[in-house]
Amino acid sequence: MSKLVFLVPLFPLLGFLVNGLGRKSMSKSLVSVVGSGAILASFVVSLLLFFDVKANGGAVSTLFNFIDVDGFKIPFAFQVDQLSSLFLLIITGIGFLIHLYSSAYMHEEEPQHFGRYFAYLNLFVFSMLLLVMGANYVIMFIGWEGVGLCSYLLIGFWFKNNNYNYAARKAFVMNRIGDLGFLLAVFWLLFKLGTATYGEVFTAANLAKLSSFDITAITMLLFVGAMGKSAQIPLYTWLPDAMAGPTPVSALIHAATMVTAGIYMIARSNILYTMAPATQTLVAVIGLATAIFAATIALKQNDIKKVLAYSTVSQLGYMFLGLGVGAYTGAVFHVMTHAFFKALLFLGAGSVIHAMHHEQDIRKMGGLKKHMPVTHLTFLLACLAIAGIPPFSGFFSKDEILTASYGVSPLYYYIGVAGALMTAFYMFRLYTLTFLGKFRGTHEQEHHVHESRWQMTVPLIVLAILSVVGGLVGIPEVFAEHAHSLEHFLAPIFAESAKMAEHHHLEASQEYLMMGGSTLAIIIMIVFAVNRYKKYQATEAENAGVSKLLENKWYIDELYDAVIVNPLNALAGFFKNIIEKSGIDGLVNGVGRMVSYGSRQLRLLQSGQVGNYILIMVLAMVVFFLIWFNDNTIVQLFNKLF
Amino acid sequence: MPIQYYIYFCLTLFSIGIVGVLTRRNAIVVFMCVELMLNAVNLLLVAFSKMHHQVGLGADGAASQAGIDGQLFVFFIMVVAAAEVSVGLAIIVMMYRNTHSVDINFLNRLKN
Amino acid sequence: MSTTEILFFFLSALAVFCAVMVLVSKNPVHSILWLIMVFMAISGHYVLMNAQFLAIVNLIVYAGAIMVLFLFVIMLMNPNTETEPRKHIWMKFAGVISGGCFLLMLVSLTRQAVEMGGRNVMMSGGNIGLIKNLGKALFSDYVVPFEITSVLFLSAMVGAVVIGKK
Amino acid sequence: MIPVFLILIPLVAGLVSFFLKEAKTAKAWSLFASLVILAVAVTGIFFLHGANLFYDVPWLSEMGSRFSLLTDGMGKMLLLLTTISFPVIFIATYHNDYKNPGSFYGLMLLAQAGLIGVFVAGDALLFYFFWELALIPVYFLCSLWGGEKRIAVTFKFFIYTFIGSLLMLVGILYLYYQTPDHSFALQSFYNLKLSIGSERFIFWLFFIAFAIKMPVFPFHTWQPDAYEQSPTSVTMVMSGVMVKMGIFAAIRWLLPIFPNASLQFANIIIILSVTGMLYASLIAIRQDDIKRLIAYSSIAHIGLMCAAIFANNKTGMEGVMIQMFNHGVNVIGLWIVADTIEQRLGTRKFSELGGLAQKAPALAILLVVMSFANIALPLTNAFVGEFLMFNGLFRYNIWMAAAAGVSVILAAVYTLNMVQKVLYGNTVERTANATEISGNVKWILVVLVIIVIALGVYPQPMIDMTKDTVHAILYNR
Amino acid sequence: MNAIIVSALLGVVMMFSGIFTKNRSTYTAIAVAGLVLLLAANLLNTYGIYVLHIDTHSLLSFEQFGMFFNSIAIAATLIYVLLSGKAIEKMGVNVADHYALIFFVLCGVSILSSFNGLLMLFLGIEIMSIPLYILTGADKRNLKSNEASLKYFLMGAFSTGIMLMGITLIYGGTGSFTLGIDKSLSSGGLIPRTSFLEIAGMILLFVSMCFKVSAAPFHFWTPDVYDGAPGVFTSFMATIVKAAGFIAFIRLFDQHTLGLGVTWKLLLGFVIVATLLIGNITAVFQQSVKRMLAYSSIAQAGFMMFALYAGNDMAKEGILLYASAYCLATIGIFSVLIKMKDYTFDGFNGLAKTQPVLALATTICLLSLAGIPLTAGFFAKYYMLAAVVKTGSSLGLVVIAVLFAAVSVYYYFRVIQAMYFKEGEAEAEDVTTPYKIGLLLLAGFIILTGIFPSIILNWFYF
Repeated sequence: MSKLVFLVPLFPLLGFLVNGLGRKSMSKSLVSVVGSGAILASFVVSLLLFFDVKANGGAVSTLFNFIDVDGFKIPFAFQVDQLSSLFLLIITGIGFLIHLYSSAYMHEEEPQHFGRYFAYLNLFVFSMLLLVMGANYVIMFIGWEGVGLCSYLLIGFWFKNNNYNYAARKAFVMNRIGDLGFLLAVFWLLFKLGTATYGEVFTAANLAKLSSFDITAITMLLFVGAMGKSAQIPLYTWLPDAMAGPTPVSALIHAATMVTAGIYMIARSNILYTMAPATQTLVAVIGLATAIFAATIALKQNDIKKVLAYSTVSQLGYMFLGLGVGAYTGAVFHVMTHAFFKALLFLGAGSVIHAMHHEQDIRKMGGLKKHMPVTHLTFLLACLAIAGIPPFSGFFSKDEILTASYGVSPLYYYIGVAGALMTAFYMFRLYTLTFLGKFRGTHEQEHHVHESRWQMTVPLIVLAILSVVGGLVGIPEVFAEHAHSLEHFLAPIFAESAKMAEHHHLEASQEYLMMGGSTLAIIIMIVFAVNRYKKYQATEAENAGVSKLLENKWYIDELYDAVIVNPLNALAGFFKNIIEKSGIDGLVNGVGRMVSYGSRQLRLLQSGQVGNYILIMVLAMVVFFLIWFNDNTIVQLFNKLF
Repeated sequence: MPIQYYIYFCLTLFSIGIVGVLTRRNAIVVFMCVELMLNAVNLLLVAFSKMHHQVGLGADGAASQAGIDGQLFVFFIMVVAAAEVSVGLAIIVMMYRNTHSVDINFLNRLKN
Repeated sequence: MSTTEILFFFLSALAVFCAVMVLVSKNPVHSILWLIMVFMAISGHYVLMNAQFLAIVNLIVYAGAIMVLFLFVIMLMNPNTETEPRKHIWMKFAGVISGGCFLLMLVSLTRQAVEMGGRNVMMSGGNIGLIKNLGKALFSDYVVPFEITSVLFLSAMVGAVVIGKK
Repeated sequence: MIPVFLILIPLVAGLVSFFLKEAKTAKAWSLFASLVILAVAVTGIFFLHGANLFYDVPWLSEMGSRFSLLTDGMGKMLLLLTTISFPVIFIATYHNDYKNPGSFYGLMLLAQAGLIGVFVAGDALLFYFFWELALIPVYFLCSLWGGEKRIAVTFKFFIYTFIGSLLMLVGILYLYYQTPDHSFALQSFYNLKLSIGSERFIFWLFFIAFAIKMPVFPFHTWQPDAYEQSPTSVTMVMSGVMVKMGIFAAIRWLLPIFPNASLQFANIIIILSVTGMLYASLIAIRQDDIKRLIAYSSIAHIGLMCAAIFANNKTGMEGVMIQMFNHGVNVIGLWIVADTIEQRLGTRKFSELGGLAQKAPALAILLVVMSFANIALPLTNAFVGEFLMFNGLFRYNIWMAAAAGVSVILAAVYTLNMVQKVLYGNTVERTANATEISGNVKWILVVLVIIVIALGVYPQPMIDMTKDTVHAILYNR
Repeated sequence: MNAIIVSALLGVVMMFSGIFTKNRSTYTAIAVAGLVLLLAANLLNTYGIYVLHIDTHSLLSFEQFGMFFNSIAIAATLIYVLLSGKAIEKMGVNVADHYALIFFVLCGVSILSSFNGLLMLFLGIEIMSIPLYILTGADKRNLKSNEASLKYFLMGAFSTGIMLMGITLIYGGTGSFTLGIDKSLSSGGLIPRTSFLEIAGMILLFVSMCFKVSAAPFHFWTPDVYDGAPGVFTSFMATIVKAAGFIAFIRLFDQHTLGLGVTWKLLLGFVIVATLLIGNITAVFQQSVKRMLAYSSIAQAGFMMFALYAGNDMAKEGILLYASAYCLATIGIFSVLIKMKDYTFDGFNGLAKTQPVLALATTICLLSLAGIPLTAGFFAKYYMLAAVVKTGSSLGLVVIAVLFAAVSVYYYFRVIQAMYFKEGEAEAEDVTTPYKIGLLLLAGFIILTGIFPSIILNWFYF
């Protein structure tokens, strides 16, 4: 079976090449067929692999030696095990749906840009696959930066608009900052162990070689990488700006797959983290903080995609909370469910935007329920899922994380729940403003609003189904023994950590209580939100105070500019204009100027007067005699000097 | 007569010549001072030759020719001096023809 | 104090005095005359040291020919028209000072020359100064340089001609 | 025998080219010659072994210098770089017109001869000869065909380099007299056992020469001006191949001869290099001129190489080896783009450019790939080199590695800034009616891109090629 | 010996040739023939064949070194006459006499290359100098020329006085006029410091030699004289004469540099640094190429002093190589310079357009002077530096020297820049094809020597 592995990334790569090179000649339909077909093909292969893994465990298949120096050896190898196969499914599956969706969504583009779009998208899937399939950190890093590249290209897809380009650059650079951490961690591993292959790093023998400081440092650095990729505090600001890209892209890259790479990476190296409690605490705290912080911002955003973006950041925070408290399964579980419903939300938003002719401000929407029923229904389901209403998928995954975090510290739990409440609030604020109430847009908009084509609705429906039933793979133990099939599936990956981490099981009664309580609170919050915004008018008072602060995202971007960007620019200018020109180059030229000045002075010695010449000669002779008499002292002087 | 006397005396003459070269501006006088230096040298040479001659006499009898080379050298110096004078005066005269002056301070077309 | 010594000191004093006069006298003609006096004194020294040949040659060549040549040149460009204008005083000063330093250096150096201690100049004895011996030596050992000086004179002659020609 | 051919062919071809008056013939001739050289080099490197790659005849026997050429792994790779880059340059600039082209191409070929000589010289005096021989033609090229400030700038560059090489000459002489058998041979230099004192002194004589050539901060100020002023094809030679002379020399003529000194001063030099990286990257952020930007970015890259050399471990050294080649390819690619833009639009300022991606998509794609190669994105060749070099630097000192890593982030900033300003956004009046790039440029860039990707995906051959050298340098002390 | 006799006779011949013919190019022809003859005679001498046997009473000693230098000097003169014969003919009315004087100078040179003892040194220097005073003033109508010759003469006479005083003191100290084979030195040990007179004498002698080879701070006559003298004769003075001065210098002091120990090195080092400094730095700002070359000749002298400083066999070889390289290059440049209308740097602007051959040859000569590899000049400098490094000490001095060499590049390349990179209409008069060919041959030889210096050196080893 493992000889099929290389096919998985191969198909998207081929799709990329075909679409990229033939983008001028091929028709749109052909392009979309190729693009989506490639992903579909690798989805099929992934399915085969998945069942293969389910049946008889993971396997590593090496293609060739990527780098082989005598410091270390890095094979270009793929590792397909429970974790990666699960991600394969998510990536290719959702990827396919989004490709399908895009073929309709992007239909207005000129052929060659259409082709370019699909090429990028395929390339992204390819890199993402490298990321999750790589059998060592270097291959993962290749995919890691590859997805960064694609996100850069796709955010800046409409490159005529310079703001989009800036957003793209911001995303790439911020990712780069994280990547540096990742890279240093890899160097550290290579330095200490001489290998970066999971199979070798995670052996007890090698782990024993690492001092606890090493492990803490490595995990910290890896986590820095994760911050960049998965948009955690302080490196999260690029994600909201990344919404400049086409909506399907946001759905695929900035919701479902790429941003979860950080979670994947930490889950992949879970053992290291379990061995580094300090880092775990950090991860948990950062995650939680991000979750709350992003949620607060999301409360007051008016751009439909921005809301979703911040909610993504917040949900990612939950996942890191899960990782931090050692609920690796929960984190991965949440990745999966979140992929379903967040992709669904974005696609829904996309279909709305598409219908509204690229109007993204929810204050100008409303009452779309009757115009586009499918979108509305699926969107509602997704909202329920993310809000965490049982038995939708979000409930199970989020609950699992929160429960685990309660085990570590109740404080985590309460803050987490608070975040969940906010989630429920802003999601239903969004839902209400968009679909309920009466239409607040212009007339021709209202006239044109229509349900989208099948290529767009089918993915919506599929995803809706998934986000409704997706949670059932992870039913908590309290409901039924061994019901948590995901946990059993992933058990081999986290076995080691599970051994190390101590398990604190809650009383079933208390767990029921927590579930019930949180659910109740959420429902109340939903009702409140719906009522609050049902009667919303475009003419509402300007925000003030805290809400203004929230609307402006706590002014974090401005803060970064003031603290980091501008000083750096100033420094660069100082170097360029002062140090370089006057300082170093000035010094170099100064030598030359000194020479010519000396020349101008020395030639005055040549006065043209024979008398002076002879005078100098005589004096020189006198000096010679002096030298001759005092030779010893002079020699000693020289010896002192040199 | 101790040799030091001659040494100091000739060195004095020599230095006077140098001082003359340095202080006078008339090319001819400067040249004369050079001649003065040469004469000081001649005298010193003769003195030395006589000095060495005495040593020679002490060493190998009355037939000794020691120190004679010194006097011959003086002879050659005179010869050379004569030649130099002829050329030098010719040059000075030529100079005088073109610029009606022999003042060396006016020799400053070439400088720097 | 023997006569030689008296003569020595007298001639030396005379020579130095005249040499100084050469420097200080404004008129070039006077300088020449003073210079002739110096040469006379030096010839006297030669006689003292029994270097007869050189004494005579010195008189004939220097005091006679060369100085006359100078004299002619001076006459040729009658110096009365241009009385030598002042040279910068500091230039004179510097000249004297540096010349003095030079003298000082050489003297102090020869004072350290201990091997000169007690060496005497043979006065009025020895025969190397006589024309006979000098002639022998000149045409036996020193014939090559003697011939070579002819080249010197040739070049000097040619030079004088080249320069002198209108 | 092969090295002799490699030196002789360009030499003769160059001399012939001086007599070619017609532009067409000169171009064709030099292109043909360079292709022949490439062919010879490839044959020599890949198909011939042993004695064919060495050559040794008495030359200045009374001075103990021999005309001895040798080719080790590093030499092979740099030969490959040199011989590839020249045809590439000739093709890419095929449509540029120079006044009296015969001399231009002649000097180019002479420069190539000198460069090749430097890379194969196995005798210190010979090495010095070629070192200068490579410099002189470049001096004339820049001063004759350069920009308006060319004379002063090039002269600065020349004097700067000349001082360095003279100091090196003194060092060479000193070593020569230290050798028991009074010979300039590389091997007898390697066998030297110097007193630490003299090592300390002579080390700097050599290092300054190489540092100026590389150039390492703070000896770099000649470089941006020179790159900006000289004709782009010459700039390609300078930054693509010539700067490698410094690195190459530091590896072959510095480390093995002064092992103790190079260990002792490693910290100073690495600090210098890393400072230079950050410094150059920051300045590059503020540049508005494509050429100057590339110049500064290449200073940053060279700084990393220099640091990795002195990190004194095989990983870093391996990285330097392959990065020498990769940097050559990438920077030449960037220069080609810069040149086409300048030729077509008559400006190099970002502020006057924009929106080229709409007008010249091919150019856009190629430039983007080259830029990402420049910032060492994985699966491009530069990644492998920098990965190894950072690794080596990390082994030397983690903080240095981290600091150097910051410059990678900055690299992303300025490179993407360039890409965005040049390609994206809306067209401005200069670029309003720009057209797609001409075929020769396009295809040569495609070739380069293929090299970039190929070496990025499968760098192992390069690593194997230079393994032996690394071992020899680091362990035969 | 042959050289001395033949050159003297040839001088006489040239004198009288002035009577029989008035055709100027005939003089050149005769001179060339004479030089060939002279060269042949000298080569015969080197192989031990004499025209007539004369017992010099060990006043002259004909060592291979000196003979070989003679050949170089004569050959250089030959090249010089061939290249700038035309210019010599143009100079003044009495061309024959000028040639005669040149031959007399050669006679002096060959005495200096074989003197043994201070008497012959003195005579040689005078024989060499007196004709030069005349040649300097050869351009009688030109005030600069007059001034130059008067200055040269006065200072020359003064330095003669200094030298004689030195000789006298040495004689007083040692009782002999032979310096080279001094009893106190034959042991190779230090000079007994008791003989202060000799030391004083040697310092004065050293000073006067420094004057002759124009080493700072006794160089002051050089720029003025070289600038004022007619270009043709400047090139003769700056090359052959100066080289001869160095040969004399080295033959005079070579054993002594070992004997006199550290103080000697101190003095020499002082002089060398001063010379390099003044020569190079002052040349930078000059506007006239001729004057620049004068200063550059001072700078080159600074390099040649290294031969004295090192004082080993390598230095002797080196000085020969240096002399030939320096003479060739300078003669070439001057032969171009005296054809130019305008001696300033701007006068060379755009020469590469109007006279590519001249420009090329000049460039090669300049590169050789600057000591760029692949030219003879490189090995010249190389040998000097190597000789010093060989002594194992004073590496710092060498570093200083190379730094100044870099400075020298600055002013040499100004000419190249003017010729190639600047726009202008440089004019050169009567550039004939044979002249061009000769120039190219010269340049070619310089390059050849730069690649295989053994061409010259192997002669030395016969």
